[in-house]
Amino acid sequence: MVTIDLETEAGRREALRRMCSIRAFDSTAGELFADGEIPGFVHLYIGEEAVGVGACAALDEDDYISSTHRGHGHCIAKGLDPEGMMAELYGKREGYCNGKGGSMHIADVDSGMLGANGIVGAGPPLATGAALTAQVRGEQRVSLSFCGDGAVAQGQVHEAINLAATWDLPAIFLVENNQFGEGTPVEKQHNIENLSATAEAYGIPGITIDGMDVTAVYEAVSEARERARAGDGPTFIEADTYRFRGHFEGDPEPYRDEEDVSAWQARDPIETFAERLIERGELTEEEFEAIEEEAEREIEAAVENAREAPEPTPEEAYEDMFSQPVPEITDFARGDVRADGGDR
Amino acid sequence: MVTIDLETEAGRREALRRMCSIRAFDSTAGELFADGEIPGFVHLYIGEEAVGVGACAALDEDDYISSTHRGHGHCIAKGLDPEGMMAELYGKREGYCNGKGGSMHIADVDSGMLGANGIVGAGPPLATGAALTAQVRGEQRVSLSFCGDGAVAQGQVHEAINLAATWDLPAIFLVENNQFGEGTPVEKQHNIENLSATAEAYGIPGITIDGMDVTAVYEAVSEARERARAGDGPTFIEADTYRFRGHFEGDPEPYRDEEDVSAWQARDPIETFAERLIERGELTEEEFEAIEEEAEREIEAAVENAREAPEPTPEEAYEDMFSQPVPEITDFARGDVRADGGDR
Amino acid sequence: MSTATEPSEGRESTETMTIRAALREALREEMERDEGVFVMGEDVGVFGGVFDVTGDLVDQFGEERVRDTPISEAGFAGAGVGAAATGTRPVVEIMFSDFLGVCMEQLMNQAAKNRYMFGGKTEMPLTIRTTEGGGMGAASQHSGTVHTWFAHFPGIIAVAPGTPEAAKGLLKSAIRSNDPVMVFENKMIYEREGPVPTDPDFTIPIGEASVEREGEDVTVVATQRLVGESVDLAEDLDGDVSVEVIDLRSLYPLDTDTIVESVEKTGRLVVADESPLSYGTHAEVMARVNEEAFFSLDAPMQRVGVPDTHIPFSPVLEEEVLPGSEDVRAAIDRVV
Amino acid sequence: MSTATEPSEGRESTETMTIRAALREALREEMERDEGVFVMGEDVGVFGGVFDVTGDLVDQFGEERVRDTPISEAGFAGAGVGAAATGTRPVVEIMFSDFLGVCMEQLMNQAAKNRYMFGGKTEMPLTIRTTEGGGMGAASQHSGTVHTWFAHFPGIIAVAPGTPEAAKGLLKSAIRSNDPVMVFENKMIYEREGPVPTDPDFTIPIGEASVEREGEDVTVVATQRLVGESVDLAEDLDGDVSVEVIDLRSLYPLDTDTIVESVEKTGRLVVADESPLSYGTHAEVMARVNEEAFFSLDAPMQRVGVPDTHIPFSPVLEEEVLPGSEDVRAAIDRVV
Ligand SMILES: Cc1ncc(C[n+]2csc(CCOP(=O)(O)OP(=O)(O)O)c2C)c(N)n1
Ligand SMILES: Cc1ncc(C[n+]2csc(CCOP(=O)(O)OP(=O)(O)O)c2C)c(N)n1
Ligand SMILES: [Mg+2]
Ligand SMILES: [Mg+2]
Repeated sequence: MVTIDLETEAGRREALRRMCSIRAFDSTAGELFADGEIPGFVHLYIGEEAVGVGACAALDEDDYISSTHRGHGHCIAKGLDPEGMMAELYGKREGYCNGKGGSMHIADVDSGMLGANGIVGAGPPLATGAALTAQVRGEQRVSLSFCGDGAVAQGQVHEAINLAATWDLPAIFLVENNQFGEGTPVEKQHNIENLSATAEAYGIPGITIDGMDVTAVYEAVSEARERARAGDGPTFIEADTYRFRGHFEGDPEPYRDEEDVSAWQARDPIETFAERLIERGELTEEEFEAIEEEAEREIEAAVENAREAPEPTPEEAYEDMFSQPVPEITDFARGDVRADGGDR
Repeated sequence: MVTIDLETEAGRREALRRMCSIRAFDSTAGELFADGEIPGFVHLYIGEEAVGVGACAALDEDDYISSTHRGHGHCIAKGLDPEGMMAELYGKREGYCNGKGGSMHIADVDSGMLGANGIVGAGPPLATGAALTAQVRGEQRVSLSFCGDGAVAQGQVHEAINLAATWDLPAIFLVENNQFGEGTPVEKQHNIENLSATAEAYGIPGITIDGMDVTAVYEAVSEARERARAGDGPTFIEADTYRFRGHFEGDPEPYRDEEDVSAWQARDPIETFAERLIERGELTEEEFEAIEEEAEREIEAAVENAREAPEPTPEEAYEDMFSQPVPEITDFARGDVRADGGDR
Repeated sequence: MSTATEPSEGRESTETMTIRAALREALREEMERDEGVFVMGEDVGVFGGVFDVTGDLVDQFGEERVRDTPISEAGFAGAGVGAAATGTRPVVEIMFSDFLGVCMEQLMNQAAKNRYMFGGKTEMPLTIRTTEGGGMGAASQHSGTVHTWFAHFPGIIAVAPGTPEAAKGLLKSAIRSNDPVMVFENKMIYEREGPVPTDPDFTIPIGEASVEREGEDVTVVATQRLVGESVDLAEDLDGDVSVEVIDLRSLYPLDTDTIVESVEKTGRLVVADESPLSYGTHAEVMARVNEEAFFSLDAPMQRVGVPDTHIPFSPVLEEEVLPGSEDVRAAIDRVV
Repeated sequence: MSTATEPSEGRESTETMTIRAALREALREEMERDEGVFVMGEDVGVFGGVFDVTGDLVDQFGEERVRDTPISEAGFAGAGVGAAATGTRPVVEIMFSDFLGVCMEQLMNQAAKNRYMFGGKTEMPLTIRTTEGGGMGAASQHSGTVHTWFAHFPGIIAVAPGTPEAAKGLLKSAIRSNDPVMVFENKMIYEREGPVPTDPDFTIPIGEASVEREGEDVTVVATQRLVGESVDLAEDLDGDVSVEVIDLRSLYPLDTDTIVESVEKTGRLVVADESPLSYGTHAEVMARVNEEAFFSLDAPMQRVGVPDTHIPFSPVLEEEVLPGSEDVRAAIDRVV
């Protein structure tokens, strides 16, 4: 059972809603970061919403995803609650990670979200492991890993694909080719036109799709999921997309031209999808606006909540290292550093 | 200028001679290991001689190679002296590594041999680095890395190929597909028929050749070398071959049948090449025997020399860590561990 | 710190076995006990593992649960992390500890950090077994002792047994633990024999050192191979010097109390561990004693380890750099 | 240990600059001096490096010598090893030290071991620069301090400057060295200013600590960020307690003599370093003092570091675990 059935009108509207929710979340996160309300690094998903939403729509709630440093979109697409996410960005105890993770580490394994990841390329082995659990346990789940075009240069991504292909694991490798790895264009990172050619090294299907089209993503992932569930192994999907914002907030972007950005912005995945629904008569302009406004309100409420949520207490820093108490950390947590050399 | 020109009669004879030299070296090493004369691990190249010799014949003396744990053949093919190699296997000071390296670490950077390597998959990045030196320095050298079929599952091999492909480095990736990585057959390590399909992920030429045929290897590497020198980047070559012996000496080989071994042994790269030369009238049976005997004599002499060569002194263990003296090690070398707590 | 299960007593009946057999029985019992436990690594199946630890397990549990992997330590250690996070208990074998560099990222950034980064909401019941140590002429890339890295790195439990009993009890605790545990096996002592409790519920709590031999004059804290050598040495010295030998067993958490108690009695400490000396495991043991038993010390603490070199190939050279009984003895002589 | 070039005096004329500028000038001067020196890493070119250390170097030296890499730390660190072995002097930037796990194998098994394994016949003039430390809310995978691993691992030279002068002088020595040198830059102090000799031949010998401030009552051995904080603290405490502050500068080799000499004078030691405490850099400094100045110690040695956790994201939590001036002060209070 898929999470959002894009074959239905209600499903398409829900997909639009989720994309708007991501857009609102990340636009707001960008502003809050600029205002100094959010510490650390923030990598925004604006422009790439169709990939996350199209992919997660095609998955069952029980399926797993692994994510990247640019993970907000994947989280919302997988059904995580923006309130808990925003609280996490604020480093609050109510956040998904009790404030310990921040933007780059939001996770909710119970919702099938194995974690954003600060290490480029680290997600695919994790997702492969979740697919391995499914195989070892005889469960009917699939596991999808998101990664960037830049990550395809990482050896561990290749190792993961090879394992999944050799063991016929129920895995899907979805590459979000947003044309850059930080400031380096994809052509300077790879020697191939389409990254989907990577699949050939592993004897699995590889396709390149329009990542600005939520339906195209949904269809490709649906097919891959069927294949995975049938025991036919993994699929490699390259979704062509673009990040409308800098690599991280504050990025001076010396590496690209305004025109390129505008050209891709003209293909905004939310606008174009909404237009299509409007053309088909499934949606009115007003309804679209209402969806957008609702998304913004939802995020504003999440911000209000996050602002007011209590900070963790300093002692909480010593929690969550291990499943069981460890004397070293227990001593530190008690402020119990004696180092007095014992009895004389 | 190639090292051995297989287009000439003299060159073909020299190639045969080198293959015989490798065979003699490794047969002897196997026996010495069984007799307990050589410590550590020994991985023999018997059956794969055509790959190393065909490849190094096509290289200039100035070109670089990186090798593997199964490196004796690559060394002899690259022109290293069996005497120094055998002394190294005995752990003697006269060995290529002063006895510090042993079978798995023979190196001679001055001869373009960047080192055998105990880490599966570590060689290709090193060879890529040597190719980078050539590019940065504007030198006309190429750099070839040998690695096994098993190594193709290692991420760093993929990273190296990607770098070389993206930067058009003068590199050649030569995979010796001897059908097994230790006890695991290639089919259980990969999902592709021909490992040369790996090249497609990097937009470079990839071919599979008969690794039992020294001429085929020579030709493929020659072409790859031309391409590299022309600035057209790397080539991926898969040479199909077989190791006639166990993975390491002492391997009980529970993973393969005697018949499979025999079938491949029937294609012995030395026998078949010698037969071809005899058929062509370039060589007589007697001459072939003489070459084999000479090779054996050479290796016997190397063994004699190695046996008699002096052992390193224990203090030599403290040499060669750094280019400059480091107080910590100097103290240990002097046996100067006081730890007396200083003055009272 | 205690493991998921409380330390069982059940030491009534024991059987003499090697460390190799003890490890294999630990794996077998835990696989029988919990279907979620599975083993993966290079040639752990039909081949039985290069040091024959997994042995015949594949016959009993099949190729899915005793799984041969491609040569991709980062990939399969990472898959172990992902599998552990989603409801299984993988036991990953990294053939030689020198290869841990290949999968270091997955260990340091994923296995070790996930629980904390995720606010304690992820379990990580992952066991990594690997072999350490010199002594077989395997040269620098197959002889290293790197456990100090993992003892140091937060978020990882590290154990290093010196006896068959510890090997079995700790590996079982590792598998039952919901944290990532690294088990460092010294490759030279797989054949070492000793009594091992037969009760399948026998485990050894992680974080407890063991006084292997009592003594009055000097405390030798040893690990792995050097535990046996130190106990033998202590016997030899008996009458001359009374040596207390402690098997550290767990590197992290470290059982400071047992060590401090011993040093309070003896006033002298020697730490014997096969790590390179600078910044090695020894230094931490010494630091703890400094902090908690400084005023009991009668002499500077001593350490025995590898003299900051790699392990060379030649037997003459290897013998020179590997710490052994004589080095422990020299260290004892320096303080008594 | 001295570097390829003898330590120049040339400190007559100095210029005030930040650590960032000092590092960039070191790179610029060495690239001007030797055509074989080149820089590679992720976004070191047009982007100028995430911490803007390489800055505009690409304009001066071009894209071949200031080379952007694909995101493949193992691949390009390995290429650095291969390039260094064949006649160039690569300076490889690993953006965050947490990513060192990705290329650990190439560092531990190739860069660190090649010379020794090959009987001393290979040069390895490889420099690896990386950033360490918490303080910017970058969370657990971008805030680690891992230099103890490399200080411990044989075959690697490890330096960690605390001042602009040390940053420039050590990076230059690193580049000129024929051994693999890792340069650990703390990311919070790039803006720290100080005087730096302008002479392009100025270098700082690897293996020498520096007494940054003299004192009589207690020795604080500090690294990186904590050097500045300790010096400031020493000023604050002036009149009250007389604190000697030593910038360790080189982790390996370690300048035991300078530390021992200081402790012989003060009788008290505090080690302040941002590594996690257990098995951290601190323990080695303490072990050396125990070995060579045990009888000068008037009190147990103290250490200040991260309390065995990862670096959490929330500023409240991060502040709690990061060692700082107050922790150094508390440690001093415990012993004087
Ligand atoms: C192993 C590793 N190397 C480098 C980085 C620094 N870094 C963070 S994001 C990024 C670019 C990633 O590019 P891509 O995979 O295309 O993802 P995108 O940012 O475009 O979504 C880099 C280099 C990292 N986090 N991890
Ligand atoms: C990183 C790493 N993992 C595992 C090993 C153990 N090992 C040594 S050789 C080998 C098999 C290599 O297979 P292949 O690359 O096909 O080379 P072959 O031995 O067949 O020549 C393995 C697994 C190793 N040396 N390094
Ligand atoms: Mg990208
Ligand atoms: Mg093979």
